[in-house]
Amino acid sequence: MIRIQRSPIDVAAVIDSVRRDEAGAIAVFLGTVRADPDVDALDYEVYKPMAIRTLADLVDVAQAKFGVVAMSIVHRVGRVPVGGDSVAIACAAIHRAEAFAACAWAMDEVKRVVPIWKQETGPRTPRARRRRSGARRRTR
Amino acid sequence: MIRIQRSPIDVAAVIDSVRRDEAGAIAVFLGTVRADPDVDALDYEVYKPMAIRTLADLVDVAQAKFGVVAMSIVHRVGRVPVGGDSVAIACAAIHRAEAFAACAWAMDEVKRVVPIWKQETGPRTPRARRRRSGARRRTR
Amino acid sequence: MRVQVKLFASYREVVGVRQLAWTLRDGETLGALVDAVVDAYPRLRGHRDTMFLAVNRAYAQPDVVLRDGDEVALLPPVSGGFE
Amino acid sequence: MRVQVKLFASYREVVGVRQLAWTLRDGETLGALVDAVVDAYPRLRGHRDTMFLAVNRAYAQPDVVLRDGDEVALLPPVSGGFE
Repeated sequence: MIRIQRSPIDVAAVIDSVRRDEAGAIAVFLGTVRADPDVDALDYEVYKPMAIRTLADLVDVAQAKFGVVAMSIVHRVGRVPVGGDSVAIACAAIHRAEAFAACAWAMDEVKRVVPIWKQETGPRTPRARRRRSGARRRTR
Repeated sequence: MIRIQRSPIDVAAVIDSVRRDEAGAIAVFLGTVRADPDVDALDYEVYKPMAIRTLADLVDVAQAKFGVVAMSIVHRVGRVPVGGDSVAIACAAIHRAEAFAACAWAMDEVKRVVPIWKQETGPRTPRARRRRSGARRRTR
Repeated sequence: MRVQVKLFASYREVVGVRQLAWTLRDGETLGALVDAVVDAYPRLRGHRDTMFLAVNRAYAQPDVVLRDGDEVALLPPVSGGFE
Repeated sequence: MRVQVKLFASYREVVGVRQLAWTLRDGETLGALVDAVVDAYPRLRGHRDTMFLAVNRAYAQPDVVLRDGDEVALLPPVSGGFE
């Protein structure tokens, strides 16, 4: 499962999507928006067709490099509030070492190559950008 | 959340139990019973009061050693069928490196110190043990 | 020939639009296109060294020769994830 | 004094019961108790070197002095998890 979506991530569905009878180990990573006095939410912008493509390539490389059995990556975009999951990666492998290694590697790669950008939104954010982000959210 | 239970593990509940506003990263590990021609299920036996105690100690050490914000461990015991989750570990930290390191370390420790033993059950298992395990399950 | 130039995040804010239609000579490279866009929008100049480039949704190097209808993207350093 | 001796997994199968009540002299150590149990159930002897010991639900070394009412456990190497 590779998905870029504005709606909240269904973590159980992401995990279930990598379950395979031959896999004994599933490693999962969730990135969540941390509380900060200056941050109410993060606004994620994406170049979606390229992001989907780089995520698919990344899963292919993980399978070749770590021998993982299945990998799913879901990235949320738009406005994600504090406490919300912005990214979920699930990785199934025969043994746990590969599952952990592939999951950590995939998260590094997501931050390195997937065309997604974030901006903080909070009480000190210029009003113009808050208004624009709000409008984007309302029309979603 | 530290739990030893016979019922299936609610993975989403385990994850939700470690969510904290200050944590930006949650690493999760699931150990599942792998398919094998000789294995229908694994039977887990536990020394429960000591297992609970060693798991609690392990969480304390993880907090001191890796600075994790919260950690939950749930181990299923009794008969776990192929595809079932036998163990779930969730670990929240401020940054992802600590979350992954603590989660992998905790799984190693579970296998090293928590008094839980498993036995395979399958078509070639001696009938006496199959009957006993079945009876145990029915009376749960 | 004509290509579309997509702009994201800070580049979009600097230029003020999400997309530019750009006309260039046959055989021109991606690098030459970027130079022309930066000349037209000098506020992009400070970003030139950290800019990633893509053609048709894949990362590309400046020496790639463009073709009519290509979708070019100017990408600020990515910052997906959460921290 | 009396202690309870709990047996798990393969040890329980070898001995045939989950728990033994054992009487021993005051001041006796965990190691002496284990020697006595292994003498009484010789099929445990082959497991002596890989046996883990616990007193009152915590791992313990053989030189620990037991007290009346202690809960002793003889633990095969653990194999929790999944693989």
